[in-house]
Amino acid sequence: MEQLQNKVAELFEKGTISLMIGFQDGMSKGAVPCFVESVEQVKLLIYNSYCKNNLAVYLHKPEVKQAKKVGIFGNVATLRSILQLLSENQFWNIELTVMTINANQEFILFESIAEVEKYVQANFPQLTDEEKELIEKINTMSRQERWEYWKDLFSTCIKCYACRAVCPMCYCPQCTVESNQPQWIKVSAQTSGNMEWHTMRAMHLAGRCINCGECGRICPVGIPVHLLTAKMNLDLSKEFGSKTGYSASNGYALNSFNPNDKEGFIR
Amino acid sequence: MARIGVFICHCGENISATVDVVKVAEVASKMQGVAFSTEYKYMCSAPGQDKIVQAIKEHKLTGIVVAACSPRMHESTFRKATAEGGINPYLCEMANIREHCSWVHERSEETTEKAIDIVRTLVAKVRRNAPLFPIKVPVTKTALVIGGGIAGIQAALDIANAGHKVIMVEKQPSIGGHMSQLSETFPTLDCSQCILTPRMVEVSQHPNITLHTYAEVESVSGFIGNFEVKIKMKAKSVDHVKCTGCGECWQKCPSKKIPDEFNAGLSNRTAIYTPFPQAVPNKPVIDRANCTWFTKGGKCGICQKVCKAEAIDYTIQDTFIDVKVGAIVTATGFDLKHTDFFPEYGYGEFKDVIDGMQFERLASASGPTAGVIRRPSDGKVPEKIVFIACAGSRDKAKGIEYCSKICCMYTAKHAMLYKHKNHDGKAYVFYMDIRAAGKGYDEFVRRAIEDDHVEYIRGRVSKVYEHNGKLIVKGVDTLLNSTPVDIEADMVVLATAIVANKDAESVAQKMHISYDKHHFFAEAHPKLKPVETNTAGIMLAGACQSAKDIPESVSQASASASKAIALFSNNEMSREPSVAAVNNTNCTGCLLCQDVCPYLAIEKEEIKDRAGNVLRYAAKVNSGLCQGCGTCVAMCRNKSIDLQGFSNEQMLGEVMSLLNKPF
Amino acid sequence: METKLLQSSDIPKLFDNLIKSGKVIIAPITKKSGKVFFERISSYDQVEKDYIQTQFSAKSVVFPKVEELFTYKKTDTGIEITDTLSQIPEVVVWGLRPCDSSAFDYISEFFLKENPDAYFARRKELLTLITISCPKADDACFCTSVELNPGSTAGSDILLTQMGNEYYAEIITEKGKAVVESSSDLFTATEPKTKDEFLAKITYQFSLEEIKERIKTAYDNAQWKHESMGCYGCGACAFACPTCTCFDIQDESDGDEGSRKRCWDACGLSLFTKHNSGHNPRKNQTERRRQRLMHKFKYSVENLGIVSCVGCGRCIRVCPAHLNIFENILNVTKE
Amino acid sequence: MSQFEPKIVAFVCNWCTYAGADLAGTSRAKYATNVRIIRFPCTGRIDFMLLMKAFQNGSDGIIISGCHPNDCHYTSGNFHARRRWMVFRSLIEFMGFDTERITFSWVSAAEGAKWADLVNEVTTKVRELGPFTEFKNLDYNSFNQLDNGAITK
Repeated sequence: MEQLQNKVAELFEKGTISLMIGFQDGMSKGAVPCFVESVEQVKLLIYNSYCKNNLAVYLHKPEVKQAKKVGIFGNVATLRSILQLLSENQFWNIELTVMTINANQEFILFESIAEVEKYVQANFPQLTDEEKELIEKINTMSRQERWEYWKDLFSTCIKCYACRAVCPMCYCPQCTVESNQPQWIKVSAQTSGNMEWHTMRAMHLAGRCINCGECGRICPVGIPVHLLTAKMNLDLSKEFGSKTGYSASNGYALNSFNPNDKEGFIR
Repeated sequence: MARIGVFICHCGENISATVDVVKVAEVASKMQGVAFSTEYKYMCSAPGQDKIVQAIKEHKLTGIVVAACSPRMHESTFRKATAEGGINPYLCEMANIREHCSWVHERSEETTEKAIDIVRTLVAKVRRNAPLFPIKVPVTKTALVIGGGIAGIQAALDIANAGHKVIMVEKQPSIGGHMSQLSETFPTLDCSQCILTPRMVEVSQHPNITLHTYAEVESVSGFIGNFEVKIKMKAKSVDHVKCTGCGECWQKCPSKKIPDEFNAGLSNRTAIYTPFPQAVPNKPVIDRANCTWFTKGGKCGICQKVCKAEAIDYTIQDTFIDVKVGAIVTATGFDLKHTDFFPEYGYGEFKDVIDGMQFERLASASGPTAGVIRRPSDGKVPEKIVFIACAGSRDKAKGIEYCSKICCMYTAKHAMLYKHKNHDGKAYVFYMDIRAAGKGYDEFVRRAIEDDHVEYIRGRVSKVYEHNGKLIVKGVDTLLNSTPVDIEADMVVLATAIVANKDAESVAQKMHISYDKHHFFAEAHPKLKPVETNTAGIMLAGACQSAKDIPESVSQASASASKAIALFSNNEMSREPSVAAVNNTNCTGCLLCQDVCPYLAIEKEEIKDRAGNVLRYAAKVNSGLCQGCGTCVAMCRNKSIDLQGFSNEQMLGEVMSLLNKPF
Repeated sequence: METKLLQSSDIPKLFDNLIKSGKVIIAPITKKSGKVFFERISSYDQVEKDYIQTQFSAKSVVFPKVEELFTYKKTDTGIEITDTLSQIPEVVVWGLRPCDSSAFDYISEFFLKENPDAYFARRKELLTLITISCPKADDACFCTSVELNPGSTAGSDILLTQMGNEYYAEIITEKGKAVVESSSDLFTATEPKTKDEFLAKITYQFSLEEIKERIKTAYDNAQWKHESMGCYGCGACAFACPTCTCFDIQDESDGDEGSRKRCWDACGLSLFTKHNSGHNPRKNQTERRRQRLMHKFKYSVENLGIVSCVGCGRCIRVCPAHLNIFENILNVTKE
Repeated sequence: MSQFEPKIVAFVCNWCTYAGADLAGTSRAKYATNVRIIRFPCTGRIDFMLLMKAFQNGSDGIIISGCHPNDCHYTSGNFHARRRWMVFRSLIEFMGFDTERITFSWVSAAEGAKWADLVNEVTTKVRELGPFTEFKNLDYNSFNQLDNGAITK
């Protein structure tokens, strides 16, 4: 922790960064995202097992973009988000300084994006056991059971769009649910529209989602929405070898094709 | 508020026999946005079209739905009528109630209901149609011709003679292509060089043609009317401005053992060389891979010493030039299958098993044997020659299913030429079928068989092997109950398959045109657009598209030229407005759409504030390149791209209108 | 105020009686996600008994997430409008917490004070609240800071407090009395009791008077930015909140037919204040979060005389960024 | 009771399947009346959202059809579409959607007969599956009430 604070202080002093995104102590849940704007605030920065939020989502904030030179601290999921977003031509107007703490609790300050890539590739995560188990559980249900399962969950969705708000990959200035010419998805929160929303979101994230699981973790009504994109990613990596957030020049499985892609389902 | 006119066509009885057209018109009149609806016997007739024109004026219509046949049939007819009525033609759509309804169903309520639904979807679409205007794109009136064979030459001359500039790029040191290697041509047996070389000279002297030999296209960008092409000028090592073409250099060159490509490897050439005596330009280049100066680090230098014009310059480097052209004719030609592709025929092992092109050189007066047909092994005149047609072609096992098209004819020609030069010699042809469909072609083959007594044997050759200095050809005659036929031959000529150039794939990728699995370039439509490619403004000529003989190559070249000339006949061209457009206020600038565009029509646009600072990036569709497939539209997450004529609003409107009512 | 006793084993009978009398019962149930929500139930078996707080408040019974105000349809003769007001049934909410019931006082003020809202009024009129006081609390609960407690009777028609196998019932209103009378055999009379030992203990505490005073000058406090930067702008807090009343009117139509709907909205969402021109007077999340907090502790006091926070802690529990309203409000009111 | 007649919406590309359906017409092939065609320039243009809207708004079955691989008028639209379909199909399957109701196919401009067969087969299959009510009933809870949080009688 001290190393983190000292390094960040040094970066501020050298002028390498003018804003640092990290974590600070929170009253009830251990760690709250924290925005450090000067050397004086550096002592707020902490690191502990509660630091799970994917901070990459904050890189889209106008206040952050204005800072231009931004330091960000995060786990592998955050690093993957950064790489994926770089491959999507975001961040052209900010200079990123990326930091992490590895599995051995060692602090790492990356000198370049290439180093981030190397680190991510060496520590490329799989889905968690819990996620795999849930997906398996859903896969082994009968079709009707699956339908009822999701129906029950989606009926509670209030379309707060928190899943979208925490997602680093959801950065459209205007989401399709907000477009009303034409109105693709009804504004009111009813099950069918909720299901449409989640189907759409999963499709838009298929092959782009970096499996941080934030959307599922934070859903105020407890829908495991992250399973949808995780399942999509499993399919895409199986069929097309797609790996999201693997490099800053990553290919997107759904804007490319192979003439020999399997098509058993087409008659 | 929309004021749509709906016009239901009876199509004689083609529609009205199974669809209750009166009911359709009546129901349509109550549809949302419909101000007028009627039915008529023949909407496409002059009085039918006039009904549209009148109704637009009378009812102040803002959109038209014609429920009749397929839009593929009459869309343009009714759009013209709509324009005549005084509103934008793209406000008219057709509801297909004939091909998709009346012709495929019996007369029933369901059929009428379906016709009503079809009309309803199109009314819903037209309610959301916007006026569209053809896209105007300026045209650079210069054509690029890639390849200086007979196809490229013909295309270049046609375009140049029409008064437009042409840039020709040829990768060899001389233009002329494969045709310059041929001896005589079927079916007239006129000398190939005699008819070709005047054309070559014409190209080099034409005021409208700029010729770049020993050059290759490096990259192509831009779009129809506005291509930007980078051309790589390979280092010739000879300053062609100074060079007089005297020939002193190649006569003195000590590296004399390089297989001569022009003679299909049957003779040798020097390292500094002109490919053949009638070459255009008739000035040498240095083949650096085989020149002692380059391979041994500055030793030799004889050519430089003997050159009185001081044209030899070893320091010349590859250079690049950028040109702007409006149209491109691709005439990159073909290749022959060679080497050990035919181990069963001993090719590559026995010197006297040769391919058709080698035979051409042996038969040519300008060839290594001055036109006397001699065996490459010992120089003897062969007494028996076996010609094997379909060597590789039409052979699935060899991976070439197609017919190489010209082999039947040139094999007959070869046999005939041999017989004309050696009256006592025997010529045998093993064939599968004789394909001689062409003016004077069948007569030509018959002449070979009947007048020149070439022996045609229908069957395949299983093996060729050497025995006592003879080539034993083992085949069967399938017309005689598959009787085995063994021939002791002095020479075997394989009519090997015509294949795409080995760099065809990379050329296609540079040009962004598609190609088939054999790497022949793909035409835009096999029947109706045989010379265009899917990339507007790029045309095909000659054997780069498929195996072709000379007259076919020449006609395709002229066809390509006419496409270019037609394009150049206007200062700007007009394109269908059904293209994609970006709403750049919502675009995220992720540019993932760039990769799905088959036409590279999506560019990165800077969005700036008034002071000129870049605020963000967005995608931008180049409407000159876009062909309107809409693949980018469906993949854009926040619907920042839309396709005019098939917009999100229109398509969703169609779906919704269809389902929210009784089906 | 009458006080009675109700045996735990008699509750199913009470439910049966209520349902038989045509009332709709809304009670906490556990969904497949493992979270507890208020939903319509058909028997007491479905009801969740062990919960600190439902995920969302009970406000949706009077202020549904989507209220269809009317539907219209074009017919051959004209336009047909269906009024949905007559569709509102009598509702009993079971098992909400004292903080939630007290929130009804605030939202009633909001909807009924000036230009009373017909839909809300009708729903409120037909509503009975049977509250259960809190036996447990967690570290998000701070009702005592807003002058409530785990046994407050504010807003409830009946307040039940579990004491072993029986429930101590405080019958607060006439509506409450009506419930008891309709099942009079299940309720036995008892003397008023003290509930304290059966109530949860609340850890966190601030002085509301101090906060109310200090927040008057907090608008320009530089600390707002630091407290709000982490806000994702999702609006989950407002949807979970028992006193947030923002809504948006949506017309959903397909040409000839459609409906007008009142849907929940939230001041934390960037679209909430965005103008059609693209201009947004609350440009950053900092301003939007400040609006929410200032409204709870300052603007609602100015407008309606009530602090519109009941300390239920839902916004703290649902916040994806772990922002804590209790902590935020303290930080921005510091000197 | 009369036989259930399903509503089937066909999303087809202009160049192959639309033309194939035209050919079915010119060759007077007879097929079920249940299908309604919506014309797109290319299968690459077919947004999965439209498929979703079709189901949501009461379509009992969907046909999506375009050019065979390598035949795309725009060279690659169908290849992109194929990947998207694969993902979409897998997603809705995971969500418990009845994928029997959605048929993907390649029908070329020459395959008028295949088009007629396809429509007949899909109509028969969907007729057997019965009306697609799952999606329509989504908004109703077990009390058959509109599930919008508003309590009604």
